[in-house]
Amino acid sequence: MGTYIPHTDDEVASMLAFLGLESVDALFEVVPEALRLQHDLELAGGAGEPDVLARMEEFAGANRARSDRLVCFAGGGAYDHEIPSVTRALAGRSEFVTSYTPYQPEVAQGVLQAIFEYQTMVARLAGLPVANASLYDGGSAAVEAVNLGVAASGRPTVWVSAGIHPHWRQMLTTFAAGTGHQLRTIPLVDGLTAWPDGGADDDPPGVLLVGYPNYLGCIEDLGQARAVCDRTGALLVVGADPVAAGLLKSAGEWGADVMVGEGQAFGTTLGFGGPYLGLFACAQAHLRRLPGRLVGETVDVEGRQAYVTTLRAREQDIRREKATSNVCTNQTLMAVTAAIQLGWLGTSGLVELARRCAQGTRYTRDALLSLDRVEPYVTAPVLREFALRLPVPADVVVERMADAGFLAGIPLGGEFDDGEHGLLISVTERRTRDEIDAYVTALGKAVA
Amino acid sequence: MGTYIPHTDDEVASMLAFLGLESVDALFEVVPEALRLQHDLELAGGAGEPDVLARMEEFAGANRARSDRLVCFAGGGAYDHEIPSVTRALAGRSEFVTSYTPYQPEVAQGVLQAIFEYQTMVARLAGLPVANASLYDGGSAAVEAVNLGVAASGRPTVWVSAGIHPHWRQMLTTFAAGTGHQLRTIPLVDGLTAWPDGGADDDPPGVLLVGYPNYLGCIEDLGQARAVCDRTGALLVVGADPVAAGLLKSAGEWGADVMVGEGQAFGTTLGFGGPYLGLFACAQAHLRRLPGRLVGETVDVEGRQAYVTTLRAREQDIRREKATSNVCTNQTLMAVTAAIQLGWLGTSGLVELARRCAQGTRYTRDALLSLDRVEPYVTAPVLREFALRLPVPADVVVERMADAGFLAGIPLGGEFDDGEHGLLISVTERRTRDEIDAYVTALGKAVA
Amino acid sequence: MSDPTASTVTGAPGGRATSAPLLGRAPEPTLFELSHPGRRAWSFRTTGIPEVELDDLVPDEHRRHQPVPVAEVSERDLVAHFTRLSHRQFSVDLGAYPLGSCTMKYNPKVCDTVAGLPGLAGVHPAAPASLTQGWLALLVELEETLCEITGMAAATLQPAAGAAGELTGLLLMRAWHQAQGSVRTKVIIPDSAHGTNPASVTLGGYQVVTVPSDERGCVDMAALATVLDEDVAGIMLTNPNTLGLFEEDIAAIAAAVHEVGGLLYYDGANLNAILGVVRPGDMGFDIVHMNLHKTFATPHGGGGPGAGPVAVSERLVPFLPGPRPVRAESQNGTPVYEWTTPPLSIGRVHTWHGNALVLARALAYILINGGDGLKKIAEVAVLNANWIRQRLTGTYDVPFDRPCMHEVVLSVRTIKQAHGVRALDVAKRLLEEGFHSPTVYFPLIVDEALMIEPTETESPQTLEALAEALERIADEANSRDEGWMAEFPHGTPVRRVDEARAARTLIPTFDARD
Amino acid sequence: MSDPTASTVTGAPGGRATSAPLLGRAPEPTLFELSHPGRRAWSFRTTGIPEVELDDLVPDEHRRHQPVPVAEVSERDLVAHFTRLSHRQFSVDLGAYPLGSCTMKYNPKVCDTVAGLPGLAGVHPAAPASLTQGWLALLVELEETLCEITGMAAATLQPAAGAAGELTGLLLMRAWHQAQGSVRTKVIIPDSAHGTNPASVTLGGYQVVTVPSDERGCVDMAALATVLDEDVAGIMLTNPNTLGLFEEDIAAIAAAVHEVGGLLYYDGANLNAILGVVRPGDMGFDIVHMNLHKTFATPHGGGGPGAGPVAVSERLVPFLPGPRPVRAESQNGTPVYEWTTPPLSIGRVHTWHGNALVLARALAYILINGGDGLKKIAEVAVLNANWIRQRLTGTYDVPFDRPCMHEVVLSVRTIKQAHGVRALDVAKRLLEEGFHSPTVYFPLIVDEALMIEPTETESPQTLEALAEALERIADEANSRDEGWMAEFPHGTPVRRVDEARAARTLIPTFDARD
Ligand SMILES: Cc1ncc(COP(=O)(O)O)c(C=O)c1O
Ligand SMILES: Cc1ncc(COP(=O)(O)O)c(C=O)c1O
Repeated sequence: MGTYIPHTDDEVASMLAFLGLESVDALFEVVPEALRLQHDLELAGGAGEPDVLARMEEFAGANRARSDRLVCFAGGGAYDHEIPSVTRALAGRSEFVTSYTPYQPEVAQGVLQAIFEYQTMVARLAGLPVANASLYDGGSAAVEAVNLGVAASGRPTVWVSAGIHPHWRQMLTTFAAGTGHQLRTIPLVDGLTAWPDGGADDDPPGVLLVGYPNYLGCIEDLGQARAVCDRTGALLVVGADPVAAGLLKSAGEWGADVMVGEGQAFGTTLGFGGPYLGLFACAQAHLRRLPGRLVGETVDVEGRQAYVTTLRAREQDIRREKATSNVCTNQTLMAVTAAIQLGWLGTSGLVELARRCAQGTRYTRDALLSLDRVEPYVTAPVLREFALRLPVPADVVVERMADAGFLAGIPLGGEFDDGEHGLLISVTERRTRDEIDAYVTALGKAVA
Repeated sequence: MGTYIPHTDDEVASMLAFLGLESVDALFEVVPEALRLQHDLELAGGAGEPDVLARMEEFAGANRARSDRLVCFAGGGAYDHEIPSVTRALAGRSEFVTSYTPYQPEVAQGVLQAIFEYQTMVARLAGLPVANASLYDGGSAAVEAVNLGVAASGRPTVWVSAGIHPHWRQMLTTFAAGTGHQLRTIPLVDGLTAWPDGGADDDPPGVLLVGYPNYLGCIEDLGQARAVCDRTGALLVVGADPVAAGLLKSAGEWGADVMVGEGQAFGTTLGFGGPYLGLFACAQAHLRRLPGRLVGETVDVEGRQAYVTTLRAREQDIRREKATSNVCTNQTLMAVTAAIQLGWLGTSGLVELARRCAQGTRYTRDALLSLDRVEPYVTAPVLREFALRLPVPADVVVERMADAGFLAGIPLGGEFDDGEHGLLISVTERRTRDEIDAYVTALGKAVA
Repeated sequence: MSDPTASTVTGAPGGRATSAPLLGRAPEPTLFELSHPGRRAWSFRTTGIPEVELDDLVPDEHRRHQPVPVAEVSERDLVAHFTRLSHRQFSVDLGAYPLGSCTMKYNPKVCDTVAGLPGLAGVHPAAPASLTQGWLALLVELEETLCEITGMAAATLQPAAGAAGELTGLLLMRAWHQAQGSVRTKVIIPDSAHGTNPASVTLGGYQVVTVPSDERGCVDMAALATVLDEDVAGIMLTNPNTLGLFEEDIAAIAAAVHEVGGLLYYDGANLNAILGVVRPGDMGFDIVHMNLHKTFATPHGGGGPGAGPVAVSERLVPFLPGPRPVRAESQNGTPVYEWTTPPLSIGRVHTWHGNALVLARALAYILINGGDGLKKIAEVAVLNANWIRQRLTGTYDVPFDRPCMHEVVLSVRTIKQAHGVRALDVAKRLLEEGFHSPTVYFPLIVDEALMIEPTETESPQTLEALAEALERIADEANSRDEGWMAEFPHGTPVRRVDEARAARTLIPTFDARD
Repeated sequence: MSDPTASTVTGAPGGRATSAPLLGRAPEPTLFELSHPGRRAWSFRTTGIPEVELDDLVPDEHRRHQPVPVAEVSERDLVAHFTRLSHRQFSVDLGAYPLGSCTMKYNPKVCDTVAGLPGLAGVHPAAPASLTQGWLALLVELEETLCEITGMAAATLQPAAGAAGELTGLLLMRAWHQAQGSVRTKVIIPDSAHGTNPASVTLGGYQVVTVPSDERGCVDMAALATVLDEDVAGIMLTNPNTLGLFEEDIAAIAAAVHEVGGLLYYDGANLNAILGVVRPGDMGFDIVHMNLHKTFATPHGGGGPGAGPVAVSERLVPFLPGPRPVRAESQNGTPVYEWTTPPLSIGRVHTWHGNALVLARALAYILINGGDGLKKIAEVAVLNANWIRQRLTGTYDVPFDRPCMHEVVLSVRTIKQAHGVRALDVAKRLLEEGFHSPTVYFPLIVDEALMIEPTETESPQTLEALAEALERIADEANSRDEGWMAEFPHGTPVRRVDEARAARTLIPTFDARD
């Protein structure tokens, strides 16, 4: 019943006549008969908008972990931050939503300028001079950064902090099957990466990858990582939380060569994990290896300011098998959204956002640690996320807490020592004292 | 905390300096000291968007009769019709939402053309050549129509069918206090207006006002009303349900001079009664008396098609106390919404909409009448709305039905004979058989 | 090449953006031209209801045999059409809109969210109070808030716009006098008043008596004295008035009108100027309408909807329209809300309860700003207008050269006398600069008026740019020849529109095209 | 006149629409230029949390002492800025966008509603399966649907776009060969392939072997035979290929590749052409990626997000990325969904579960169209492209003159040789006609290529207008002098852009401006 095809039967007939064809089937005569599907697709017939919406509402209704039902204390790279009406309204404008990659700059200045502004904001956050127009998500940005680092250093060994998001580490492993990179996981000691000296290593690293803060919420000592890089000639890739960046020194200030990060926090809904936004910024030296699209400023024939995608020769459609990356479609709409959201936050709001997260985190952590048999998972300083060690398996606690109205956090799981009892908890600026107090009480019961 | 003022304190100070003023208070020196408010407004301090939204959600949460909680069988001029995503998206475009009356046509062709299209659609629905750019709501359109009719006929007596929406009749009474119109209510007999012959009346009417269908859902005999008008020289004003118009002859076809109606059904939410849309169309003869704005087509200096508000000399800003109406701000956004929604419905959809309402109505009415002690309120034919006589007071039934998950309808109330036991029920195209069956079962219990 | 398709390819191409100013300025076809028989966009819910023959559903004598020819388009073309139309439309969201008297301030996006809440937008207006406590509570809170802001005792939220509020107010005036047993015939209005005021007076059953403005732009007190008598039902004023000037003698006016038994009506169009600074009630007004779409930033919607609540002093409360929502004696401490109709109510002035979703937007806006924020609004609105006034003094005529409130009326008179350039030309020229035009030729008592209301949401930078543009235009008017200015605007979707032709060869619908 | 304001009135005027093409074509300032110290738009929830000193919260050595300089603007200016930017942007919603290979069809608005449902949009990706049964069910249903459409056994929904799907597919290929104990080094790609294919092959750790196209635009079978050996891991094809032509020898190709132990990879960019007509699985493909943003109308978002699920044949299922959602043995009859990781999984290719909200949109789109509707999509997409092809034959070169599928590649070669007008000129000239340009200079094997993909949502009227515009342009190319065409476009927000300068004097951020 639903359809978006305008053609009436008469029109189809007339167009076929123009082509000298008898039937619609004749359009497919180039398809060998033997290959053609002899039956209809085994799918239901079309349905109207209201029926399909009702169907989708059913799926939606079956999700207990909706942020309008369970108060969210889960983070781990996906955060329940404020998204104001203004961000939703502007990012939803159909000119941004229904256009494609700005191949014709004359009619794409809107998206191009928004990306230019986004690049500027990401570069400033990173403390680095260049940022690209987005990558798929935090993990894919990390993969691209490692690729860049290996190419730039000429060394395939990558030291990956165990404090990097476990999913990012899994992705690195997956893609290393193709690139042949050697990944070495550097363990955490009490929450912070214990980098080997590296000086006398017979397999010196080409890249160091470290989180800031890391997955456990701990604020890593980037100075130490930088020192290892200096000694070994490796590139320093920092996976930074862009919200924490409101209070922390920038990756660039610590001497990072590349900053990557997950940009979901800036105006994108939790959305069960996607579409999100891969942030990528780097030092000038690595510009020609930058993965993905880059927008630059220029002028038109009349000398008016204009924007255009640039350094295109790096990209797959021109350099093909020698391209720095295979990315084509990226996450532009999320980049535009981030530019809008960062514009809404502004200079003071970004600080305030980070500060509020940190305040809530501190308050929650202190309260939880006053509970019986609840202990810190590690003791390194945290900012806006932290892990606890619980007397009951964390996944059991999450189930119990759901009944009390909370998404309690993320069990650390097998990737971490005694991770079954570890729970990663995140407190955003949206959590009120009442919510936190109730959460603490409920958690006290859940672990009892 | 919330504010939309961009000025910083420095900027305010500098602007004051430019004006040679010491303080902001000095701006108000023209306001006599004695009159000035000596204290702050006794209102809470400003709050941020999230807090205010939470507050508004509280109000919203306290409404049990939300269409997402109670299945709606109430109508009476306000209907739970389908509003597709496309209507919401287009009508929500900020160019339509945040502009004002198109005083500068060069930069207002968007709204002007949308109104032109709306006028065309309303005129076609009415079967009359002219429609205005909207009035406040159905009731205010009826008031304006009566004003026009009295002015055109030169006779202040208005025969109002008792089948006209009770609220419209109340409004007519209210405004007659100013205009001095003489209102005479013409009773219904078994659902249809029993027009006096009118021929020998010593106070012949200047206007007849009748519903099509009327408030009880009955399809009035407009031929008879027209005959009275022909005999008496009165104008025929028809209050038409624009959805029913998908299946019924147009007001114009019946010889109406003016058609008015409530346009909420075309894309506007129930919204607790507003903003709605007053439809107004009339015969060519009454053009110069048309209330409100009118858009006409013309050309610009280069001969390009253009639209502009026209026949402005009728309006209050030019004719002042002699204007045909005092309307200035109207309901343009709802008119634009109606144009979009009617575009979505299209020629076939409008018929289909009316047909589906009629099918659901028939099915529901038949099922309800099979219940014990439930009787028709009147027997005249109905199309998409009908009234029942219940053994229990209707307001009690409405309360009981709410507990069962239904907004059961509208009690007829004191304006109608034995109206306490009368319930007006409306079935739109959105009601499914399952919903109706459950409703009938619940009503059976509620009246038992 | 044969072309058997030619016959069916009728109708305008829907997927072509020539009509978008982005890409050219060909007119956008109407939806009727985009229409093609057999296309559709609609879909409805599957209901499972057994079907009855149409003949059985509709009595034959009533049945329409040809469908109403609406238009037949695909969803794709529907979207493209209205999106393109939106690109032919200026709006506050695109740029400054200093349209005097209309208060075209920024409309916060959060209020769109509020108006879309299912618990507000999805409520049927005939549902009983027991099922709509949230809405009643919201309305009562808004009413109380508006009363505090205006200094009045109670309010009706029913009127759908300012003009509807005026007429409601006049009927209140009439009912009150009637209740006093007094029959009065006249209502006084200053010559600077908005057209809705006299139009409403007529509909209220009164005669308009116009009182002139004095050389300071305020009500001429001497002239007022001559028209005040026992036939006067009241006076309608807006303060600041439509010249943007505060009626300093308001206390004396109030005393004089009350003296003869008349009432004072306050046209709230200009309330933005005095929020938290001075209240109509404290000035002596008996009846006050507000334009929520102006003062409280509910969007103007291309010409509406608005909302025009009317607040009254204690003695007029029994006459308010009904039913109205009130907070009732609470049983268990939590308040209960119900509908009541005041004993002497003038009756209903809206089909339901007023433009409810507009009212909800306004409440959200007020809550965000708070009492302190409302005052700041007035301050900055007045500051902005005075800055513009001072800056453009010397460039344009300032008919009443004294501090203004939230708007300033300039005049193009001197320029016109010297060079023939009119207010209209300035307005059209300004469009080309990227600003909406000010209101022109209003108030009627100022020759070649330009009525500029910047509102508080425009920044100093924007004011600077607006002032520069108006200075540039004045320069051009003084240096270029007359015809040059008359050519503007050039870059808009259409250029100057032939208004005379529109009225002469009236084409009010697509079907009236020949 | 003194001007003490001059010092503070810095920054660009935000409330001025000169940047909107509606009203002029001055560039829109950046948000950084609109910024003014001290302005803000943000507000947060009141939490009531007791505050701790910042010094106590952030270790000193980590603490940033200067805030990140983002921008400081009012909400009003933020809205105006991005609304104006949107007016400088072409989009499907404004007009036809026949960008070949990209399938810029109409994106139904209902899918925006779906993506905004709180029960989908508000779900944290790390919540356990027990709390996200709705999402898992949705994903499983989409997977099954995509498998039916492609004729495959199972799919991963993780890849975020087509290129991500390609790389995933190549890693699947690698893992499979490895599991067979075979080490292979090469992947074959036709010379007409999209650039992502070779780029993905490299990242997959393979060498690219290019196979030429024959004179009919299809894989040269003889050439293929010469490169097929035991080093070949597989071949990547899109069918119809990037010339819009169906590879008729696909069965023979499949047999030959399988014969040497290779796998066939299907680049689904052109799936729209064959929906319900022929399935990659039935053609012999082992691995298939889809571009949901193309075939299933999820909006392209100015360059993304997309979604690139990869479906595989039975033998590759154990290698799929994990975790993946599966329907489990139901306990009480109602299905239960859970996450599992296939035994030989290549691992994770997305941080979470793929672009979930894009996946939800695609499912809604598929459900609306239904099985029958999907086939109709292919039919009309192919019909539209062939109509354009036939209509423009003679006007432009048609390098491969035979029936096309959903898109047609024309060439400006003859015109260029005669008059110097290039494909780029045609593209820029077409912008002025209100259409987006076709894809140009791709595929690389066609000189001066214009790759036109009308899609099924454009009406015959729109095709007619597009054809007329392209005819007019060819006429002009043949009759006007070369320079005339090079001047286009005129009416766009900016005119031809200096791309060389952008690369030469790289300004990738506002801070790089000098
Ligand atoms: C001074 C004045 N009074 C009254 C009105 C009428 O208000 P509304 O347009 O809301 O009916 C206006 C509106 O422009 C006005 O400016
Ligand atoms: C033929 C072909 N293959 C692959 C791709 C890559 O897909 P994506 O842009 O989704 O990564 C494209 C996209 O334009 C394409 O046209």
